[in-house]
Amino acid sequence: MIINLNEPQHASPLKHSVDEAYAIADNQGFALLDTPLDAERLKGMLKREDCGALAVFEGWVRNHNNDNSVSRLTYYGYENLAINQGKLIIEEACRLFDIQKAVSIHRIGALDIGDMAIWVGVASKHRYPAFDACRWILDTIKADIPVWKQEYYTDDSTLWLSNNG
Amino acid sequence: MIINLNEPQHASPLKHSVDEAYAIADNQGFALLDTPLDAERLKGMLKREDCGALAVFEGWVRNHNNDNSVSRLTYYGYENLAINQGKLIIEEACRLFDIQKAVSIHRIGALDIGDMAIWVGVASKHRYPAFDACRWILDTIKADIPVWKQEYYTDDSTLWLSNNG
Amino acid sequence: MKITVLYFASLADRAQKSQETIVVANDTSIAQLYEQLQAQYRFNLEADKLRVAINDEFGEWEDGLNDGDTLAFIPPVAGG
Amino acid sequence: MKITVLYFASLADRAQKSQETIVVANDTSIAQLYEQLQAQYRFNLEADKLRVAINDEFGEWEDGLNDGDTLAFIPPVAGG
Repeated sequence: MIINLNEPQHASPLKHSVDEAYAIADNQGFALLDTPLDAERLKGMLKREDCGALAVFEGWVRNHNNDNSVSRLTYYGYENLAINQGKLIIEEACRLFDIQKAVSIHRIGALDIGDMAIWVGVASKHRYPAFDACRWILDTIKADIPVWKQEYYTDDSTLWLSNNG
Repeated sequence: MIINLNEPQHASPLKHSVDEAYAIADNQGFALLDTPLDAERLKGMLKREDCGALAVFEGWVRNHNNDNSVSRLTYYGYENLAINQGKLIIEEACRLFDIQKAVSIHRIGALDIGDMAIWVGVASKHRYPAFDACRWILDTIKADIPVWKQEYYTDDSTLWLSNNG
Repeated sequence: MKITVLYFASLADRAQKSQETIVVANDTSIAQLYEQLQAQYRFNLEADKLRVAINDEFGEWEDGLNDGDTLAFIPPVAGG
Repeated sequence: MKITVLYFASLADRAQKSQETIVVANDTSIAQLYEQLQAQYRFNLEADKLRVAINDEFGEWEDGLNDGDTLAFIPPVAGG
């Protein structure tokens, strides 16, 4: 973890509109969005008559991280790389698991406790590949997608977090 | 699988109202319902500020089962036993996994292709227990909850299905 | 003693009813009762394919029956 | 050659900017460029903690740079 000494000078807002971001997620598998995530809209992309199983993961902002009381946080993303790498991750998931379709979207910007930061959904004929692929996609996004999290604590301090300790 | 020779003479409709069924699912973990499942209402039971992870499974009616084209199906349930056994399953899941809350509901009655037959949701602090518990609850419901499925095929034949072959 | 018996799935098809109340001798075992009902309704499920529930909770075939009990034979389930 | 460099997270904090275009000698390696920028902006992340992206795709530190490339140093990520 890295202490943030200065006010952020971070990358510009997202290049794509909300509708464009949902279309990219639908067509390529992954996008970033800077508005609240619409779980029902995302789930609608996965409705298929040949699928009996949908596994979904939602990541929410918790009020604690380790021993610190989190009041809010901000996610930043490198949009073009995130979309490109997300496409590769979803393609790989479709090769590794017996699934029909997978979609994920990550929110960036300022989030409050309880807000949804990530949604991952996988539709498949049978249940185990949906579970397995959903978990794999989430783990791989957490390892590889260029998104950064700055947490603000109740004592007004902030930190840049890392998924790798 | 058992061939259904006669018109069914099955158990009476559910004893609980829709609102009662959702309240039982919220308070005890499991209920049966004979109306379309409201995923957002169920998810709302799992929102907690100390949880960062939600894993959800939805089971949908597929247009195929093995080699047969399914046109529709009917689920029947033994409501009192289902609620009692469901409560035990959810209690056991909370003992086995590091989760905060789990809720599931199974629909009964006549369903069409694409309809949601089961919803399972688990909220936890961290992601892996949510995935593990969601899968375990689904597997245990499929093994132990007294719900029966009669499939109607495109050639007008019907079968009683079994999860155990 | 009076026992209410519930029928589900293919058992309800064969019995042409979802429940009935019957009077049986006081020392009747669950297995004896199923044997009798299977003969009466030509149930095509053998006892070893069924579980039993007593008063809305899963029980064992060896459990004793009491006057007023509700007994169900549970065919292989197919939820989820 | 002209290289556009993108900065994220703590690197953007230290550089006080999210991107800039710089002119470097034609045979400059990515590692040499980071060393130079790290000295200039006092980046507190060593190169072995960073990944690199070239033209919006992950690349390798050993990849060559070409005029007009967009280069990003990727701090440890924290999505999900």
